Parts: sequence; structure tokens; C-alpha cells
Amino acid sequence: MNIEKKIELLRQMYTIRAFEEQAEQLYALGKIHGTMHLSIGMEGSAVGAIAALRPDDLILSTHRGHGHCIAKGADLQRMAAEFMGKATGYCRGRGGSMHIADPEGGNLGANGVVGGGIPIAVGVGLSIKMQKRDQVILCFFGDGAANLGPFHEGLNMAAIWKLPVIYVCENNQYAMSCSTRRAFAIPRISDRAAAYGMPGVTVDGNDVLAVYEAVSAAVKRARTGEGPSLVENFTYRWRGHSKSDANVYRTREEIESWKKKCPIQRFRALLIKEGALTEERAKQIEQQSYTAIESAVTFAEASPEPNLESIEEGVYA
Amino acid sequence: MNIEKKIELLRQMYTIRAFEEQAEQLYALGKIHGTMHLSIGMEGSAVGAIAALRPDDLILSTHRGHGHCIAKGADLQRMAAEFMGKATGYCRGRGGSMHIADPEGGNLGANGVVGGGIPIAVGVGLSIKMQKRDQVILCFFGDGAANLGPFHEGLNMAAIWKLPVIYVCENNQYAMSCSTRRAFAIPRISDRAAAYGMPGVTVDGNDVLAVYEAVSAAVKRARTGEGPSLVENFTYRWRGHSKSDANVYRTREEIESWKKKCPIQRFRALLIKEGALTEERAKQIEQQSYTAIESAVTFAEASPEPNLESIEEGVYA
Amino acid sequence: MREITYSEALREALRQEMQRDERVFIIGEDVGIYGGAFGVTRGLFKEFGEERVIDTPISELGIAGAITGAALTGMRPVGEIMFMDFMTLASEQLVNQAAKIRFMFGGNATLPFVMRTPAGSGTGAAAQHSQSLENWFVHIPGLKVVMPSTPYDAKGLLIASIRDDNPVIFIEHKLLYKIKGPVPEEPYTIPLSTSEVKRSGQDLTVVATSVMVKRSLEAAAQLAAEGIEVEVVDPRTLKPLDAEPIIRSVMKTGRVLIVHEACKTGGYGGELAALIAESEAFDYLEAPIVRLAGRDMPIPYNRTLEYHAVPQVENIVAKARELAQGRI
Amino acid sequence: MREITYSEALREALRQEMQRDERVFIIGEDVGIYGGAFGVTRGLFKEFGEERVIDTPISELGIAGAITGAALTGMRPVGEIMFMDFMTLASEQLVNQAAKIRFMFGGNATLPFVMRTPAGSGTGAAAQHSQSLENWFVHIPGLKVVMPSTPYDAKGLLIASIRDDNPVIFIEHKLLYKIKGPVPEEPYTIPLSTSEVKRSGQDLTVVATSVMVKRSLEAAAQLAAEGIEVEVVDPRTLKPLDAEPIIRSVMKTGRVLIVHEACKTGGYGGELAALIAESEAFDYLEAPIVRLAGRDMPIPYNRTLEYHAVPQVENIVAKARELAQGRI
Ligand SMILES: Cc1ncc(C[n+]2csc(CCOP(=O)(O)OP(=O)(O)O)c2C)c(N)n1
Ligand SMILES: Cc1ncc(C[n+]2csc(CCOP(=O)(O)OP(=O)(O)O)c2C)c(N)n1
Ligand SMILES: [Mg+2]
Ligand SMILES: [Mg+2]
Repeated sequence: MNIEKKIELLRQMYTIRAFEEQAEQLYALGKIHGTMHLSIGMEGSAVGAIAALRPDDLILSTHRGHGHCIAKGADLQRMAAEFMGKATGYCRGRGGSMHIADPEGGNLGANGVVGGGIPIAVGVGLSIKMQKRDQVILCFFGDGAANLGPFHEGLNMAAIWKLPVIYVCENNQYAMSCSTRRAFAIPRISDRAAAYGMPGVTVDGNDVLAVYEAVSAAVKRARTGEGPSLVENFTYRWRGHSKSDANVYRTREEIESWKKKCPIQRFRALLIKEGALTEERAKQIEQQSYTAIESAVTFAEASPEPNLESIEEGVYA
Repeated sequence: MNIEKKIELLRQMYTIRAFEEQAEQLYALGKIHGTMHLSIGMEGSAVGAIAALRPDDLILSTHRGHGHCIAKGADLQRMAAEFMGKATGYCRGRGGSMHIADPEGGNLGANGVVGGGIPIAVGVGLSIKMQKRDQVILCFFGDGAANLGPFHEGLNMAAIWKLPVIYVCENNQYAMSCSTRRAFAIPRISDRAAAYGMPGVTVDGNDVLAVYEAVSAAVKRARTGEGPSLVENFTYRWRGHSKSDANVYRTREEIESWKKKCPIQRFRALLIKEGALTEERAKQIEQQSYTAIESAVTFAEASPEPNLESIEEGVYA
Repeated sequence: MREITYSEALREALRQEMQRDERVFIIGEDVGIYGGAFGVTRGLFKEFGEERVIDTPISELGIAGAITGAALTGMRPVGEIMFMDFMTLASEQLVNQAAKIRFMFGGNATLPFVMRTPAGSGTGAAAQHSQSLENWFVHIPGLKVVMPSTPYDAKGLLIASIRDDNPVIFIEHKLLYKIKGPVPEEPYTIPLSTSEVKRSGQDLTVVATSVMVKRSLEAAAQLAAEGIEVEVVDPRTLKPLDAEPIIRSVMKTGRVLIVHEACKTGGYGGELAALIAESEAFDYLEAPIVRLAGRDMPIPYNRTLEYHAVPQVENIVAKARELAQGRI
Repeated sequence: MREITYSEALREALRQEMQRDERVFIIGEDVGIYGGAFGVTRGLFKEFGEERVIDTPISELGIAGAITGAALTGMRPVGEIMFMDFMTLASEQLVNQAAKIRFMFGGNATLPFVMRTPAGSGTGAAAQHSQSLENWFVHIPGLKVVMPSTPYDAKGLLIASIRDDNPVIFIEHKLLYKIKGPVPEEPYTIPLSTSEVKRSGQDLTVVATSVMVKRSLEAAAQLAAEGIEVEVVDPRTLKPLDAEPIIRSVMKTGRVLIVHEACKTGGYGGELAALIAESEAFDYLEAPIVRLAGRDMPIPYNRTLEYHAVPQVENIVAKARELAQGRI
């Protein structure tokens, strides 16, 4: 990966962090009506995975999807506006945090249903294959989703038909309060790939380049017609599951220990060590990311509410 | 296994064969209104598996469940009566072939929904465990069921809670017309056990003793609190999927080759070779089985139809 | 006009649309060489190949996801669920995803797919293979629900459904597959949301769906011999409903009997009754609105019990007569 | 009497039943240490331990299977599905298995379980976390459906549901969890199938469910100031329904407004309207039967749109006024 791209990845990670910190603040200020799920601490997974895609490739995202959305190149203003339920948002205020979608940009939507995108990815993969398009579809989901039936049906169908799908499991070790230790009788989720005859690999999800490499290999397989893969990004979420989480199910020490493994700090340090970046340039990138988000939020705040008369628009084509 | 028991298993297999041949005939005579699924050729699986249970153990069966029902010790008259929709049947004529159940005898029901029993087995296992009962639950399903989401959720839950469940996959290589070669990207279904951290084994389902041994090991594990297992009985159905199957998806040669692997003939020959049985005694057992079924059918035919006034009985407790 | 079966009419619709539009494909369990559990797709596998007539593993939710994802990205899939009872397994994707994606995306997506499935009892398949769950899907905004009662309607409505840009739940009936009727050879569409008066009459309106249209027409013929003239209206598309012909008919006759096979409680008949009761037809009603529907019970296996679990011609005759004669 | 919240009332019911009967246990996602997504089971994990308050993986269908199997073999489980929208994932087991097993077994089984789940909008959770699908389950014979609107009803109905020998779908409302009301400390039951007149009035009957009971009572208070006396009837148990108090009320007032949050088309309001229209109350109706229900659309995220997607107090006031004044 060239330096340019590496710096771009760092910028994306900062932008995600900035977006979510801002989101948290807006929430605290009572400016957000719904719920939201923050991926702070997991930026390496979203950014590393999507870095392996071409712009015309597609993704399916999750309830914890801000990072995916930004890494896929969303317009920050429209994204912030959607988050705030405004008419200028990606979904005209109808979707909100859990449903931001940008089909033109290749983001086929966040999803409020855990595992909801996994079977849809089968259809997208089929569609790509039938139309002989040179794309792939990357489908994100969490560790919790890997215990849902739809995971099983989806991965099997993608495998038997050798569809161009990359299944990326963002294993942050908890599904709400449920630790993977209690929800799985196996140590690695990627081992489930064997049940479908597809390759499975677990990588350090806080190492953005490791994620990039693993997903790149899967993308190559997918694009050359060899079929789907399962990549497990092992990571951690710093914040509670959603707004209403008292974090009683994990220790402060555990959380703190993972904060020390910050994917952004780590990558930033690497780039500086590699000489790709100076401290100063890094600070600048960080600063620019926060500024970009601030102006996106300003746009969103100034945006109009959806028109009440239009309320039923979009139900049917 | 002592000789007595071996002979009992042979008798069960003949009884199943006799029941299903008779069922087929009743069908041809237009005496059966619904559909039915015959397990002719698969008797070794049902009989071998259930032979590993105690009478107070429980089973959950499938749409192809006549064999399970008989092996679990069903009263043949009540079973035949249910098959014919009579008031004297196990379900008072409400269930039919696909829903025969004998809770007192430990048969918690055939199931019209493929994989339908797999999640129920979790609840039964939980119930046994919570009540500290010394039982196990054996849950049958087909190869086709192993691609349903419920399979995934059920096996995982049974595994993480170490429930006393034995999952028995009767792999007859087809789900209707869909060959396992097309539906799975892996050669052995039992390999999926690894995804749940449980042991998985594939045995020759036409070798009733091999099935018995494999299931016995699983029963032992379950009964001693070590948790569930997956046993795959590799076998074949001689008949079409159901009444309406033209068998266009498999060759005559393939069917014939499997008829040569008849589990009953094989076991009979073994017992004769072992000296456990004379030709004559074997013929007698066969004959007795057919006679038993004939008299069960006679009972069923002579039995009254359910009372129309009672039609809604049983909907609510 | 040439007469073909309901099944053949459906197959012809599928074939003609697949010939016309490369984006149309079929996906489901045993739809390929087997030709579908009820034979509807027979021969299409040979004609269009396994790339466009796709056999799936037993994965109902996966099928729903597959058609959702494919429709979202440029295809026009026709899925098949072998029995409507198994739509339960697929319902998450149909209800939470397919029905809502367009709206959740702010209108920025279309989901042109059809999910075909057979409903209904009468084949001795018992409680888990005989349900009629149309009202589940009627209740979900974003879905359309179609329920043809004749070969002619089957073809025209299926073609219209395939060409529609919304997810359509297309509900067939097992007992109708072998029924014959006149069907034009060329492709044609019946616009979704056009109720049809299948028989005119002055004395009483019967609104019936699916196989109950056939039974109601038989009942109407019997009643005509007694001098009772029954008007039979078939909504054909349950959602969106073309209510006007129903309302108009009730205003004419002043009496209405609603007939469906699905269980009475919580069924579509409630919707129809409510629509009539809150419409301008209310003032024209000379008798209570009456529903005749499946009993609130699972479908029993025994042939006689099964027969009596849902409305039959004689039940319709009796109820319509009572209603027409002012005895209700 | 002591006042506690709806949430606390539910928790007390669970605690008391678990104390009384060893066979009762709780199973669902995050019901343990987390206390349930809406806090209903908070503290029970500590009191009863992980053996009787069981956290599951995210496996809604598995949860439904678990309670079905456990109920079939001697336990009395209480399952929880975190949002009613995800009942879609569990519906195969609930509809094809749990609801039908007793009947399919010829009456030779009981399935005493409760499946709790919160429905409804109003929290900004958007289209996939806000649905009200009660009529799906009302439509399935073998299931009972309960929908309490007050803390008092919540406790008494939950205890009755746990003691019932049938599978009960117990539907809570997110906006009611924090509502307070008087609740006796000792255990008590409200028999399933007892509708309650929550306010008496002469001019108009409002039949409302769940959070709409609260809104209807607020509307009734406002209308009383204008001299319009509204009678508010709460079915509480949707299935089996105690129809008599509804019919009687309509016969008294001659006008009826049905209010629910679920989408109008295909909803429970249709069932109520049809019941009234086919009852003896028909002859007493002085105006059409009117339904006021959720719009036929997914619940939008935006707060204002969300607010206007379902009936609010002012909508009930306006509609009731129109109806009472003979303008409908
Ligand atoms: C099918 C379904 N069940 C339950 C929920 C409620 N829920 C939302 S997120 C979540 C946890 C998801 O865990 P995981 O898949 O690991 O993703 P994470 O939140 O950790 O990113 C749950 C239970 C849901 N949205 N969908
Ligand atoms: C969920 C579900 N989908 C589809 C069907 C229709 N169906 C009945 S049996 C069957 C094939 C089952 O295959 P398998 O599990 O291998 O069992 P087998 O019939 O071979 O014994 C199918 C598709 C069903 N009953 N249930
Ligand atoms: Mg997680
Ligand atoms: Mg099979």
C-alpha cells in the first residue's frame, strides 16, 4: 500500500472517531431522538476492510455502521443529516443511525436486525454473478450475528454457488452483554467457515493493515470466481452497546486495557515510525477530521426537517 | 449387545419395512388422503439409533418418521389408525403420517417442518437438565435440514449449555430432488459439529450396529453431562421423496445399487452368519412383522372416524 | 379461447416474462429438474438452464434474502416457498428488510420481486402444510399481496407482479392448480389492485378470495335456481385493494357475505368488513356484515375434519340464503 | 395503594411466580445481568441465578424452540424477544410448532409458556424496532394474545399467562414501561379474556389497546370538558377476546371508534369492526364503525414523522368528536 493510501486510512479512522464522539455529544445534549451504536475502538476493522474494495464494490453494514459508512466514502453532511433525522439526510430522515444507506456510493444499508444483511448478501452476490459484473459484496456483521440462523443459511448459499461475497465478522467479544465465551463453544468464529467449505481467518481487528491484507485476499478470491470467505476481525468496543448500557457485564480494567490498543494510535505511531508521517502532519489530519465532522454537523443542524406532507413517500415505488 | 436384543432390532426393521410397504399399498388403493414419506432402505438408521436409548428417553422425529415411531415402541394399531386418520389413532386422526406423536412412549412427535424439531430439542434438553432427570433427547433430521437456520441455532444452544441432546442426521443424500453435492460445499455433514464444539461422526447408516455404537457413545456423553453430539447416518431412500415424486433427479442404477445395500438383508445375513439366527427363524420374524402390521391395519380400517362434533377439541387446553 | 390449467397459466407467465426480460429468474427449493413441489415450474429448467432456474438448499430465509438482495441490485427475481406455512421462516427478510428497504432508504431503492407460495387446505397435508396466512402480509406496508382465483387471473396477475417495482407476495392455492379456464396465449397484465365482479346479482354481495371464489360461484349458481341472485366480487389483489367495486356492490345489494379460507379471527375478512362498515355503503346495509371463514383451529389430517374446517359450497349456500332471506 | 411502574409490575409478577413455582424460568437475550433491554428482568438474575434466568445467544428462533420444548416436558418458561420485530425470526416455531402441537397430538400435550415482547413506536428506533404485530398472532389458533395497558393489568395478566396451560404471546409497550399506577403487592390474576371498561360514557365507545388505552383516556378527559362522554373499553386479552363488554357498550352508545397503533390495514381493528358489524350491536349503530390506527407505512426515524405515523391524543380527540357529533 502506498503512503498516500495509508494516510487516507488514518484520516478515515480519525473521521469515524470524530463522527462518533460528536454523535455522542449530540446525544448527551438531547439532540438525538433514537438510539445509536458507537464503534469507537473498532475503526481499524471498518477502514481496513473497506480499503480492500474498489469504489464500485458494495457493502452491507450493521446497526454499528457509522464506520462502514464513512470508510465507504459517504458524504459527511448527508450522513450527519440522516443521523439527525433531517430532510437532507441520505434517507430523508426516515432511516436514522441504524439505516443509513448510500446505494450510489455502494453502501446498501446499515441494518437494525442483527444478521439482517447476511442473506441479502447472497442475493447481491447472485446478482453480480448473473450480470457478469466485476464487483464484490462485502457484508459486515458482529459476533452475535454469527449465532443466528440467517448466518448459516447465508454462508452456505454463498459457498455452494461460489458467490463474490466477503463475510466480515467484527468480533468485539460481546453481543450486548453476552460475551462470546458464553455464546460460543469454540474459540474462533472463523472456524465456522469450514462448515461451509470456505476459507476462514481471524485477524487482529485493531491492526488496520492486517485487516486490509486479510480482506484483500478474500476480495481476490471473490473477484476471480473462487467464492466467498469469512474474515473475523478481533476487536473491542470501548463504549456501551448503545445509549442505555450500564456496562455491568465487563470490568473497567478490561475496557481500559483495550483502550491501550487503540487502532488509531497504533497506526499513527506506525506511520510516524515508518517516516510516512510527521507528528505535525498527523495532528493536522486529526484536526481536519474533527473539523470536517463539525461542519457536517453544522450543516445537519441547519437542515430542514422532513416535510410532514411527504410522510408516506417511499413506501411503494 | 446380546442376541436377544439383536433379534429385536431385526424384528423392528422388518416391522418398519412391513408398515411402509403396507402404507404404500393403502396409498395406491386410494385409502390415504394425505401425503407420506417412506423410509424404506433407511431402517438401520432409525433402529440403530433408538436402540441406544432407554425406554424413558425421548425422541423428536421427522416427516419421514414411521421408522422412528416403531423403533421407539409405538403401539402399531394406534399408529396405523393415525396413519388412516382414525379416532383410535395416536392423535385422534388430527395428525396423520407427518405428525404421529406418542409422548407417553417418549416420541415427542414427527414434524412436517424440515428441521422443526431441532430447536425444540434444545428446550427438551434444558428441561431435562433443569429437572435433573437422567434422560436424553435424541433428535432426528435429514441432510436437507442441516442447511436451515434452525439447525445452526439449535446445535449452538445445545452445545454452549451442554444439554443432553443427540442430534442424528439421517443423510439419505437428497432433500427431495436436491442432492447433498449441490446443497453442501463440504463432503460430510458431521464436520459441521466442529462449528459448535461438539463431536461429530459419520457412520454407515445401513449398518444398524455401527449406528448403535455411534449413538451409544453420544448417549453416554449426553447422560454424563458432557453435552450434545452430532451423528450422521449415511444412507439412502429407495422410494421417491413422497407420493408425488417422479424420481427424475437420480438414476435407476443409483437406486438399484443402494437396494443391494439393504440394511435388513445385511443384518439378517450377519446374524445368521454369527449363528444368532437360523434362516427359518429369520423368515419367521419377517413373517411375524408383516402379520403384526396387517392386523394393525385391520384394526385401523375397522376403527371409527373422529367424531365431527369434536372437531375443535385440542386447540386449547 | 384455449383452456389451460391455473398451473400452466402460471408457468406460461413465468416463461414469457423470462423470455422477455433477462433480469427475471426463478429461485426456490426443487424448482429445477423437479419442477416445483406442485409442478408449476416444470420444464423451465430445461428451457432456461440452471442459471435462471435456481434450486436452493432448504433455506427459506435464505431464499427471501436472495431475492431481496438481487432485486435491490438490478434483477427481477421470482422466489418460491414450497408451502405458505414456511413463509414464517422467511418472514424476517420479507417483513423487516424487503418491505421496508425502499422507505428506510428515503425512496432511493426499488425491490422488484415476486414471492410465490401455495396456501390452503384440502390435500390431507395437515396442520403444518395447509395454512392461509395472507393477512400477515397484507398487514405489512411495502408489500403487495395478490391471490388469483382463476387461470386467467393467475397469468395476468403474475405478469403484472413481475413487472411491478415492489415486492409482491403471490399466493396460489393447491386446489386450483389443476383447474382449467380460458387463457390468452400472448402475454397480458391485469393491473394490481383491480377487483373484479365475477358474477352479477341483486340480492346479496359475496366477497371471496382464492379458492373461495370458485366455491362462491358454485354456490351462486345453486342459489340462482332458488331465485336468489348473488353478486360475487373477487379482490384478486388484497393489497393494495381496489375497494370501489366492493363498496358499490354492497350499496346495490345491501347485504354482504365475506368468504375466505384463512382462520376467521384476525383474518382478511376483518379488513373487508371494517372497510365496508366505515364506507358510504354503511348506510345501505340492510343486514349485518357476515364473515364465513376457516374455523379457528389448525387444519386436521382426517379428510372429513379437514373438509369441515373451512367453508365449502354448501356452507356458502346456507349462509348466503340466510342472509338474503333476512334471517341474520 | 402503592404505585409502581408497568416495568416493576411485570418484574414483580415474574418474581412472585418464580418463587411460587420452580418450573417457571426466564430465557432470552440479555435477560440476565443486563436485566433485559428495557430493564424488566433487572435483579432477577441475582435472585434466581443463571439457571433460572438464562441468557441466550442471538437466536430468536432458538428461544422459541427452547420454550416450546421445555413447556412440552414439564416446565413453564417465560421467553423474551427483545423487540417484537424479531418475532418474525421466531415465528416458525411459535406458529407451526407451539400453536399446533397440542392439536396435532390429539390434545395429548400442554404447552404452558409465555413469550414476552415489547411492541410499538415512540422511541426513535425506526422501522425495524417499532412494529406492532399482534394481529399476526391473534390469527393463529392455539395461541393466546395478551396486551396490557396499565401496571395493574400487566401484573395480573402476566401471572395469569404464566399459569395458563397454553402458549401466550404477551405484548408490552415500550412507552408504558415507565408509567406508574396502583398495583397490589400480593400476587393476583386477571383471567385471560376479560375486557375492561376503563371509563364509562354515554356518547361514544372507544375500543383501544395497549398504549392507545392511555391516549384514549386522555382524549376522553378532554372531550368530557366539551360535554362528550366517551366510554373506553380495553380488551386486554386480544385472543380469546371477551367481546361481550364491547358489544354491550356499542349497544349503549351507538357509536364506536377503534384505536390501535398497529398499521390499519390487516390489523386487529378489522377484527373488532367485523365482530361488531356481525353482532347484535349492528342494529344499534348510529354511525359507521371507525378505525383510527397506525398509517400503512414503516415507522420513520425522524421524531415528527414518527409522531404522526400513529394515533396521538389529539387525533383521537378529533376523530371521536367528529363521530360523536354525527359528522362521520
Ligand atoms: C435479530 C435481532 N435480535 C436482537 C437484536 C437486538 N440487538 C441489537 S444489537 C445486538 C447485539 C449484537 O451483537 P453483535 O452482533 O456482536 O454486534 P455488536 O453490537 O457487538 O457490534 C442485539 C442483541 C437485534 N437488533 N436483532
Ligand atoms: C422448512 C421446510 N421447507 C420445505 C419443506 C418441504 N419438504 C418436505 S421434506 C423436504 C426434503 C427434506 O429433506 P431432508 O431433510 O434431507 O429429509 P428427507 O426427506 O431426505 O428424509 C422438503 C423440502 C418442509 N417440509 N419444511
Ligand atoms: Mg459484538
Ligand atoms: Mg434427505
